[in-house]
Amino acid sequence: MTEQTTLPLAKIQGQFLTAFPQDLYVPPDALEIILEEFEGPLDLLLYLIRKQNLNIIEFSVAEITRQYLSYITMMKTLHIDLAAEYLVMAATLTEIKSRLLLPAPEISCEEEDPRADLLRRLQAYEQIKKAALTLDTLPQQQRDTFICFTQTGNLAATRPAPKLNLEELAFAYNEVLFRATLFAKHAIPPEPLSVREQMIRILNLINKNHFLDFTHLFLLKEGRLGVVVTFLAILELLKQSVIDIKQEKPYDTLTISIMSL
Amino acid sequence: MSETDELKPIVETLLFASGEPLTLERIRQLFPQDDMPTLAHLHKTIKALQHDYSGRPLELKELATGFCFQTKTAYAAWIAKLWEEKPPRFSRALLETLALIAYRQPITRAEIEDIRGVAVSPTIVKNLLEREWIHIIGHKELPGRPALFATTKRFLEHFNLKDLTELPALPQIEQNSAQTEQKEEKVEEIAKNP
Amino acid sequence: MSETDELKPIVETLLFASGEPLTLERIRQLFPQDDMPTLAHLHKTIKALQHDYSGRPLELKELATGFCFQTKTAYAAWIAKLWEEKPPRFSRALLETLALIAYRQPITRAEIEDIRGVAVSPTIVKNLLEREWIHIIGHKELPGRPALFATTKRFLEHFNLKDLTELPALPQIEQNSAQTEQKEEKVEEIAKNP
Repeated sequence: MTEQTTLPLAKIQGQFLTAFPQDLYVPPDALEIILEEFEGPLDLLLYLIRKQNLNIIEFSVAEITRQYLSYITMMKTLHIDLAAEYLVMAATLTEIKSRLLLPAPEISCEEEDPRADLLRRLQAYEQIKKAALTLDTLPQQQRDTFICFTQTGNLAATRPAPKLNLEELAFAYNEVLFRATLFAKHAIPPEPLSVREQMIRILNLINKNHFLDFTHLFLLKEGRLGVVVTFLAILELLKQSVIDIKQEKPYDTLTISIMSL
Repeated sequence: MSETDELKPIVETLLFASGEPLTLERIRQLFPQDDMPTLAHLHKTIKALQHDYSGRPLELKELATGFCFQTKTAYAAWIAKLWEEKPPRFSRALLETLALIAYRQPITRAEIEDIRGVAVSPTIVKNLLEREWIHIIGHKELPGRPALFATTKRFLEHFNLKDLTELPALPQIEQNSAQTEQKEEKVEEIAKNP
Repeated sequence: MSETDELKPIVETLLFASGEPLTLERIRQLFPQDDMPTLAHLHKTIKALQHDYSGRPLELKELATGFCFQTKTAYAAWIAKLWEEKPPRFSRALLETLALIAYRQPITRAEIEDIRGVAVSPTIVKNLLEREWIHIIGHKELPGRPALFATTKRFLEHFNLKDLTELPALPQIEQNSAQTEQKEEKVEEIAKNP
């Protein structure tokens, strides 16, 4: 870890610290914060290159690899969880470095620059990094500019309430479930609405009566399917610990109540 | 803050951007202690602005709640048309929150946030409670006893529904995503058993 | 509706009362069929209003979603004081994701991850969808049919842009190094900065 003098250890008031202050113990948490300063391995690489006042296309792979690896080693020594991307980049750099050490074959050395792919990625990333910063400097609504609007006097009272139709509501539901399936780790299963409706009916009944006989929850006119749905609703409410079922003694009636504290 | 000329555009933009009446005291408080304009100074600024806008279809009026720019009544019919044409719309966030409460009731705020992936704004819940489209039907036995939201009779009335089962079922998208999942599974299967 | 003088206060009132950008087409549709102003006429009216307000701290601007009066940026700090809530500051991760979607749309999540070199946080995508700055414009014909993201008009509106061509030009990137002449330069540079 002798190379550590060239590594950023902390960022204090915008300035990167490249060495541990002798009298200061830097807790691993602080280093984790440094890592968070970077938006990934490409960002860290760009930082290391720029710190040397080098152009992307001019940097020495050997030197940057050495710095990158010691940075990673330091993080590992301190048991900081590194995102897999950082380790992949370490492997990539090592591979490029070793390929550069091999004697280049006479032919096609131009196209086969082992750094080419990495350079392309660094360039593409740096471009978007700059574009993102520029984007943030554009005047933004509610931050730099505000839409002007005036009162309309008596007319304000007649301003209609927003209208909403069922299709819109159903569409919104589908949209949100669709998005949820796109991003959620687990799929969100659509539940039959009938169970939900029974849950609401039961809750309303309990809210009115506080205690209810289990059998009173079932509506015979709904038939077998209705009974099954109601039973499922009761189980679901129990599972969610919204209601409580009590039985004083075996074979006694089941009493349903709102879960008490 | 001694020049009217400096104060005028500030007061002007404040009145236009706030969209609600502002008292002179409220405006005054926006300035640092050592550079606060006097009320007399602000009054003079208001007068100057009233003069500036005298030829325009808006006027700077003093209401009980403060000063604000208002459109002149002569143009009321046009504004009414604008609203008639396209009544204000609910935000997507409100629609989705309401949809989740309608279709997955009883539901806690945390569950809504879990599915939507973003925090539920308190304003939205307040708005829906005020409209009496949702109510708190119970509490879940979890730390903090979170409220369980459900839709109300008024909600059903608004949508001309007899009961919740009449809510439209639009399972296409869900099926689609289920199919996509199946497809992905198949692809994995094929990858495993080429 | 033949006189600009008649049209001007109507357009002015509508823009101020609506509180959101209005397209000229929307304004046009508010007039009776037989008295509809031409788009050219409306354009002239907008120009005249822009001229009228040229000395004021507000301006009539055209955004992607239509025309609106808005305060000039110089007064933002004063207006911000009116509200407790500070405008959100966006993380670099969010801005980079947004910039990629804006400049390279339509783009899949995998393509974003490829360029940024890190996984795209689902929270960021949800946040952008929630703000209605991006939307899913289609799906790529690949296994899993990944969603293709694109920016919306609301994104343009937020950043005060009329259309995508108004986005600042992408910064120039350094030329690819795989060319020999530059390799020589590189050697020189390294010699200078050992």
